[in-house]
Amino acid sequence: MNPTTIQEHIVEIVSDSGEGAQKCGQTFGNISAKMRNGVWTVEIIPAEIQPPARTPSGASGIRVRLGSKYITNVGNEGDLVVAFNEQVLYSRIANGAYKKGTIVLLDNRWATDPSTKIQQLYVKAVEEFRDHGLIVHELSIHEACLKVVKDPRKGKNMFVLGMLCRIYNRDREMGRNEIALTFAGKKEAIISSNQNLFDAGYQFAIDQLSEYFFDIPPQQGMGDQPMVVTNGNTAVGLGVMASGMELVSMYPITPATSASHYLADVFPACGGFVHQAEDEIAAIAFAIGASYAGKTACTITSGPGMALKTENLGLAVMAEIPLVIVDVQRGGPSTGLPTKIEQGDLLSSLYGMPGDAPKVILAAATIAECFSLVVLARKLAEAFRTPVIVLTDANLATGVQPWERPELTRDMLAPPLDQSEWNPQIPAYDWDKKTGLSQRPIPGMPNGEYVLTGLSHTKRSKVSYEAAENQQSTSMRSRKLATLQSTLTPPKIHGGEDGDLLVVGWGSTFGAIEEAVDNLRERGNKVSAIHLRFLSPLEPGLKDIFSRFNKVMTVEVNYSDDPNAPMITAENRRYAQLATLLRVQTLVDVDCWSVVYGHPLQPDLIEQALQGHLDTLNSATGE
Amino acid sequence: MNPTTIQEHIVEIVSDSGEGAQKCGQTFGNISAKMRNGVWTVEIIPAEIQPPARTPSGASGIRVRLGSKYITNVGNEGDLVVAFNEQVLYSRIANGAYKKGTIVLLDNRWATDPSTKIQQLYVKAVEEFRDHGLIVHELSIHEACLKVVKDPRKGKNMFVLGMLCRIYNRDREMGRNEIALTFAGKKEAIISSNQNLFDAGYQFAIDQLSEYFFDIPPQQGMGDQPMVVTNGNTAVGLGVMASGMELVSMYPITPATSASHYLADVFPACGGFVHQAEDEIAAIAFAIGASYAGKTACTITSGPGMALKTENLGLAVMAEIPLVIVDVQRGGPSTGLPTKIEQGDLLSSLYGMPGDAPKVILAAATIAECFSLVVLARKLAEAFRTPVIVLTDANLATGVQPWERPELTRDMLAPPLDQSEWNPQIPAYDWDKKTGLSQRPIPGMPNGEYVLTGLSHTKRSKVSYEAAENQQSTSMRSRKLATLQSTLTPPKIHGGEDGDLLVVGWGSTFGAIEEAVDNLRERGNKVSAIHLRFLSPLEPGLKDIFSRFNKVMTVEVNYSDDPNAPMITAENRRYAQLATLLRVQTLVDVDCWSVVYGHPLQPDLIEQALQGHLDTLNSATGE
Amino acid sequence: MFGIKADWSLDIQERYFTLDDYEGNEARWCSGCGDHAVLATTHRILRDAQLPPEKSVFVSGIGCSSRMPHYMATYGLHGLHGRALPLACGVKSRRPDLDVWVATGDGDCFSIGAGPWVHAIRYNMNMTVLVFDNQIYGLTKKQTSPTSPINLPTNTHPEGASLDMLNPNTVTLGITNASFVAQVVDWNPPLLHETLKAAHAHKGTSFVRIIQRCPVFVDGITKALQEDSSRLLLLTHENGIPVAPGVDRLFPESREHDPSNMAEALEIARDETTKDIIPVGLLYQNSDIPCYDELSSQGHNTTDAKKIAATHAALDTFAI
Amino acid sequence: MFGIKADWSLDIQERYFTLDDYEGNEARWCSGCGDHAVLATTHRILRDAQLPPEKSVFVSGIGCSSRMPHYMATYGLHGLHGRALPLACGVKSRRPDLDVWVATGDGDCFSIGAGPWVHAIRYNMNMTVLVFDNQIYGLTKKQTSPTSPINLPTNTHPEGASLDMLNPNTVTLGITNASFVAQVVDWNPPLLHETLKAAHAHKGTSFVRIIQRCPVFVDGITKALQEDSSRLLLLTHENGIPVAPGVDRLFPESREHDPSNMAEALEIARDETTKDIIPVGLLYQNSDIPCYDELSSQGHNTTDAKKIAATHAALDTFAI
Ligand SMILES: Cc1ncc(C[n+]2csc(CCOP(=O)(O)OP(=O)(O)O)c2C)c(N)n1
Ligand SMILES: Cc1ncc(C[n+]2csc(CCOP(=O)(O)OP(=O)(O)O)c2C)c(N)n1
Ligand code: SF4
Ligand code: SF4
Ligand SMILES: [Mg+2]
Ligand SMILES: [Mg+2]
Repeated sequence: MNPTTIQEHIVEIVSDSGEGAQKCGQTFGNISAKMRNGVWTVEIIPAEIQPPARTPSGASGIRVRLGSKYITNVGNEGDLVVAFNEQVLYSRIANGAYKKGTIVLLDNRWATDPSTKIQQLYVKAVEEFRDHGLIVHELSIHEACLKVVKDPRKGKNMFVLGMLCRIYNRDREMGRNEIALTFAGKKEAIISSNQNLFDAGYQFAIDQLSEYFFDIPPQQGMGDQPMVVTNGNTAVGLGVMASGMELVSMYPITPATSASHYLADVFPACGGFVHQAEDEIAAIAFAIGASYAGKTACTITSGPGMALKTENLGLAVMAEIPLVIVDVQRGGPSTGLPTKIEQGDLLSSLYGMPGDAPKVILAAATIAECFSLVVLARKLAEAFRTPVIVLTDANLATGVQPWERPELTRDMLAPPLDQSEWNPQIPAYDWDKKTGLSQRPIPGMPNGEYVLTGLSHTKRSKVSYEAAENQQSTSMRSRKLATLQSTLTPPKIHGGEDGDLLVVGWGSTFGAIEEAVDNLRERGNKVSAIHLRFLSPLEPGLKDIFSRFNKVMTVEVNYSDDPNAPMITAENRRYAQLATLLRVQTLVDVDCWSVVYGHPLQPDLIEQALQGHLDTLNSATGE
Repeated sequence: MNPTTIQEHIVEIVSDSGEGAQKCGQTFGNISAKMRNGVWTVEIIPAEIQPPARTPSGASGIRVRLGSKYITNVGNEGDLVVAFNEQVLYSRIANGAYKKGTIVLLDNRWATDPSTKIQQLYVKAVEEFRDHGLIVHELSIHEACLKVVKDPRKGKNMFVLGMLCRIYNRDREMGRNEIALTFAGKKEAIISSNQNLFDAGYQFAIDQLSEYFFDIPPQQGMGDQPMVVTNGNTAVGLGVMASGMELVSMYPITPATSASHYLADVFPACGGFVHQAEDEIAAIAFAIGASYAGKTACTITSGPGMALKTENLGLAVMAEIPLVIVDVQRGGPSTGLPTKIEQGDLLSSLYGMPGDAPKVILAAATIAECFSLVVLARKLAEAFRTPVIVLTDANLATGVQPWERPELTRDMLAPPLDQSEWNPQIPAYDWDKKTGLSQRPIPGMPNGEYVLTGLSHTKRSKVSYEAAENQQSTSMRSRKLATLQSTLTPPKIHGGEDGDLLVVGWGSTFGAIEEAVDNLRERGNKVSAIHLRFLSPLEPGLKDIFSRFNKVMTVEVNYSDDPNAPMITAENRRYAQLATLLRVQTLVDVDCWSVVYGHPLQPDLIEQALQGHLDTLNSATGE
Repeated sequence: MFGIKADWSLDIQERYFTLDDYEGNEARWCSGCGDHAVLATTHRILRDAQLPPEKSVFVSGIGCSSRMPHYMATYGLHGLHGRALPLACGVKSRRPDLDVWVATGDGDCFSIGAGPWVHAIRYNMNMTVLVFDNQIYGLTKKQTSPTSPINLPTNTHPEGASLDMLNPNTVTLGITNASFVAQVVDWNPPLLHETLKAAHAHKGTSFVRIIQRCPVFVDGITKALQEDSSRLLLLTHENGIPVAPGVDRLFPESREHDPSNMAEALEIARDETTKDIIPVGLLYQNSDIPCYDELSSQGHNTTDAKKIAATHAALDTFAI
Repeated sequence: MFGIKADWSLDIQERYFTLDDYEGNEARWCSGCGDHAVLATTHRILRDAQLPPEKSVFVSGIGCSSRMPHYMATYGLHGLHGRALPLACGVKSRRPDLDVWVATGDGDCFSIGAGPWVHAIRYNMNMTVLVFDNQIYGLTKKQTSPTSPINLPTNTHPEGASLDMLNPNTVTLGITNASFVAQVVDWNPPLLHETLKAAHAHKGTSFVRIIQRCPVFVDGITKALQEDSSRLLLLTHENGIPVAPGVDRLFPESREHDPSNMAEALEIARDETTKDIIPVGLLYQNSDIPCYDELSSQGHNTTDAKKIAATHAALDTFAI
């Protein structure tokens, strides 16, 4: 029988923590990527470190979205889920992860559990799932594994991988090889045992699930260019290495830390060092020290850490110290939702420091940009003598995607430490009046001696409280942003050049917004989207673009007042963060739709919201 | 001979530090206030603690502006200055403190100094001053003092006080009494010696300066209501006492510290305590702890301290802890200009915390408001269960003015600590869906036990990462601001209800802006002004008011890009801070004029700037 | 011990509290985590003291151990990473009637919280500070803490922690005004109970470093101690932590140590760094050191009339 | 001492440096301020060592004393209040070739900087730390500092400081990896010179607490010491700070102390708190403690080719 060709599927594997569902999904994702499918995987992580088994709150696992197109986000409801027990599905259902018709492949071992309570729970759950519209298949997965290994708790995941590879018509040999790669370095017996489980799972699916046999053709137009598969935090780590920075100074904080974990492993190979400081303040101060001494450094953190770095960030702005700050945004305010996604740090990055503290702010829209923007950030930091904040978020941090393997070039790297003689005629801040730019002496350069200070200072870095000096130095620091903006080009419009509705986004919502826009366009709506990477300075040409649409709105994962809520008026409505910025700069009545649900925005949620706005727009114009 | 009646004068006394010029000016100000003049005094403080004598950078002294009207600011150039040496005048001249025709009464002792270098410097300076248009009188002040006391370094200031009291026709007895009050507690001999110096000075002016004999009639319509004379920081301290708060938790920082110094002296008398913490982070955390325990506390700081408090401020917002934060703004960014004025912390107060952190922000426009807004802040903090930031600045902090003595009432004070039994049916955050308001249990209340947390939480303060819970709690925290706004009335318009130009201000520029507007109106311009005390939420009705003017602009002491500067375009111009806010909320093209000169805005500087905008406006409309 | 405290029985109805009255949400620490033992002991100490639950406040920072307030049925303040101590000091500052406890971790207290640690010891406010020292960052999943043993592989130091572990006791003892410094392991319930009880009874800041099991990330560290208890040195003294009969048999090594002897306390504390001999018991106690809360709470009962009068007096000095 | 260091003479023209080459802007401290003495001594030490001015970096926080970098003609980093140490550690981290000094005050280091203080001592990076301890906040005009004597009236404690002064030396000595702890007074130039010289020569973090005159705000504190030098205890030892002939006569009290003896160092340091006997000299030195900069600077000279190769290798592991 030939497989049914489908365009994409969303697959989940859900289990208790420690059962290897994540490794199963990652391997499945890698195989699919090698088969040139578009892939996005994201882990499902329980809130506790060791959650109790068989409980909704303990749901641990992975979602893999794969398709014939380039996949940029986690998608809507799942199509097929493999569950190691029934309880963990409850929380996924509560999160809206499934729809009527989602196929559930459930291990039926609990039906015959020695505990009658467990048996009852199992039976009840299966009923409820079916009532919910899920298509539940009770399968003897555990039993089948037992035929291959003694303890299926270790290994069931590879059995499931086999099942999935058959269901999605993956190359069987490639699957076996991927297992060998995954367990590289382990004993031969372990590898072959897992491969046997894989084979058994593959056969199991042929025997018992023949109705599910799909094929997802390779992504069109995707050539042979080399790809890598990573999450966003790893991409940040790779970006740090490729940029030639030598120091990451950090303090652990979720969801940023894994970038530093990764670097701690690999950074020394290119001469880099990860400094775990005693707190975030010391971490950024340490980085500033290194940058001052000529080795532009990077600090990686998240919300509460950003809050603590506020004062030092102001120093770096004032003293024009190049510095790269990666903020992996999480839910706020305060400790908030440490593992969840939010785009809540835009305004605090921009305006967080007392006084006037202009700096460059970039936001990564994709995992590949987690790499490339870090490389860019180091360059901008040095060229514009400024801290550069790179905003990513929990969605990018943990999402995994294949992306084009970057070509590494020498000009990505920091130039060698300049220790040549400085011309003492040139002041330490030899601001170019027009651009605000200047070159700077580095300790070790003879005749370049100057004293960096956070006090108001002259171009020779002498403390000065004179009105004219302060006005000038403040202008020069601001001017640099205008200069940078003058080198940028307007953002590309996704969709028509004019129309009814323009959606403006930034950060990790990129893929979901474009997907929603594409769907609406397919249904004949005149919707377009732009997505900003530069938030400070803003990309140019926005007002002009906005003028070509009846309505402009942002879609963001942060808080805005619902205009229809009690007490909220046009006068007091608090807007989403990018919308706030755009209103200041363009005076266009930029509306917004934003939520703080803590999870990545699903394309269909966006689609609904946009449809709502389109409907109002159409009824207003009498259509 | 009768004195010439004048409407107002600006008088300066300038000396080396330690010569008592400030005490002289303060006493002169007090006498004038008692004679029911409008008065504003501000100290001239050198940057160093012990600056070298006879140097421009060592200029220490005081400016007293007194008049027949209510005086709200430091004014423009001085009318008359008494200088203890010639060198200190250089820095005042450089600061634009004098004009052609300013009367300089200069101690001529340096003309006969043993050092010929000093003699030469003196002669050269007098020449330069005259070239500059100053009317210099070389007077034997030192010599005259020597006839009364052995060491005129101690006491010359009271001699000068006598001179000034005669020149401005102050009540002589009142002057002698004021000296007695100033030296209250000192030995009788000290008091009488100073009074003798005063008398000698008085006579000296009669003998040698009879051409300068002025009278400044009392402020019209000013009845007999009791007044106090203080600077803004003292007013903050008095406000803390009157509000019934019991704890100020602080860390020293200029220019905020003197408020805490004052409180350290007097607070214990009303049962209060000033805690000097180890740093600003511990200071606010300590205050949050006390507030959580039912005793709403206050923390007082300035820019760098605000930066450090960022994370804890986010906690207070998240956990809805009442708290009063007084930010005495100084020049930024970073360490900036520690003793100088700026209105640079509005946006960081509003947007400084990662995530969505709405809170109340008030700004004092006058010294009296430094008192009343602190009292209001405690009430709002408790009623709206939120931190309240009160913004003042270095200008208010050190400016001295008579203000109406407040009536103290019991309802200004915090209610007694509630330790009654809590109804356990009521959750710790029993948010009213419409208003976002809730009442809260206080430790010690039986059955009220709950755990405050900075994590996302349900109304029972249980940690929750659920989408709906986070959306709700975030909305409720935002809703409170809308609720507060609904209780406010639109700002009063100073000037006509419509016209060509509306100036919007906030904070200590109040008096200077209105003075400039009044001058322009007198010359027939259709200019009006509004001044905001509530910055978050914004006062209502702004859009409506703005619509009645051809142009709206803010005048602020913070940075904005000059629209005519190189590289600056309409698209990238960075606006002054209030202008930024108003643009977001009203979409009116609010322009701004702002500078970071570090000193209080002089009315004539504002007038010039406004005139410039009026000219453009008129030429644009073809007038 | 089981009676109602006299001053309480005056104002409120007589109440008798059981363990239930102190138990909050179900504890969500890993199984085998030492935090469970400390929690259970704390419940018992409050029950034994019959403290009304509304009068105790548990303050914490951020970390696994800082979840403790959620597991108490008292008031709680689950604050910010590193800020448990200043928050707790603030709670106590104007509310001397409240019974204040602090739960903090080795990262929370010794790394990001090092400044507050030094100064809270100086303030010596009346509170009980429990440092859950698992020698690792638990909540954020296995990063090096200041007390991680050198060479311990962690996620931030895959090749092993690079610094010798910080000795918290030598630092604490070096801080002027340190008034109660004890150390205990979580896995000996009677000794843990007696230690926390003594800490709670002490007037001033009682600093207790609890060597705590984290089987998930650093199982080996405490297992080695459990297996070779000769590395532990039990401190005995009539003024020390009472050692119940039988408990001493679990500690092959012991030493008589007078907790008023600072020089000896320092020497014993230092041996942990230089000789890997880990003291268990009361290192130092001095009950005569003034408590800052006695100062900070002065006037907390001032009447409105007096407040207004004092403010008037203050205004008078500026009257014209 | 006056020669050009061999490694420098290889790369650059032979230069001879005079005091001028190290003197920056005119110092703007008050007259009689002890900071002047420290500055002059530092100029001399650099001159004597003939260090090229461009190779030294003076890092400071905020305070009167933290203005020091402006008065040097070397590179300088006048940072933020309390952050001198992490800034300095960062400077050193990847530039082991730079000669790093830190100027900090008692407020800057022991109050807001207490966390960094504890951890910088632990890192033991190769730098010279001068704590200008005038026992008061100078720059902000007379607020209590952690080392202010109890009962000292200040602007924040008009009735007198309320806490016993913090003893910086007992804390520093209690921090694992402390490698050089000395104390000196600013008004004895030869001893100050020898102390700073020894500190500068030490490999690791040299912590020098300088008891410093602030005649403007707390004239009495140091005047009392100058008048009654019997409260000072001069520490002598062949491995200690060399005491020039004549200097010892200014110190009526002295004690032989081996700086390798930690227990004795602790005892001597504690006597400052308990007996008001203020030690002057080298309390402790251990040159065998590893320096973190040796670790943090590893690979600082890695070639571009190697960096690219390593990044490629990293990418390879994710290649599909
Ligand atoms: C300002 C800030 N920085 C970092 C974090 C992340 N964080 C949470 S807990 C923790 C360390 C936990 O270690 P420890 O204090 O030893 O407690 P444990 O979990 O081991 O009990 C860190 C780094 C945070 N929440 N806030
Ligand atoms: C974050 C921050 N808080 C407070 C201040 C204000 N401040 C400047 S210096 C100083 C204390 C100075 O005392 P110390 O460190 O002892 O130095 P000294 O002036 O006595 O040399 C303070 C509180 C500041 N600049 N930054
Ligand atoms: S990770 Fe460790 S410290 Fe945290 S709960 Fe689990 S066992 Fe306890
Ligand atoms: S105030 Fe004191 S410490 Fe500061 S410069 Fe003057 S004397 Fe020195
Ligand atoms: Mg820990
Ligand atoms: Mg000091």
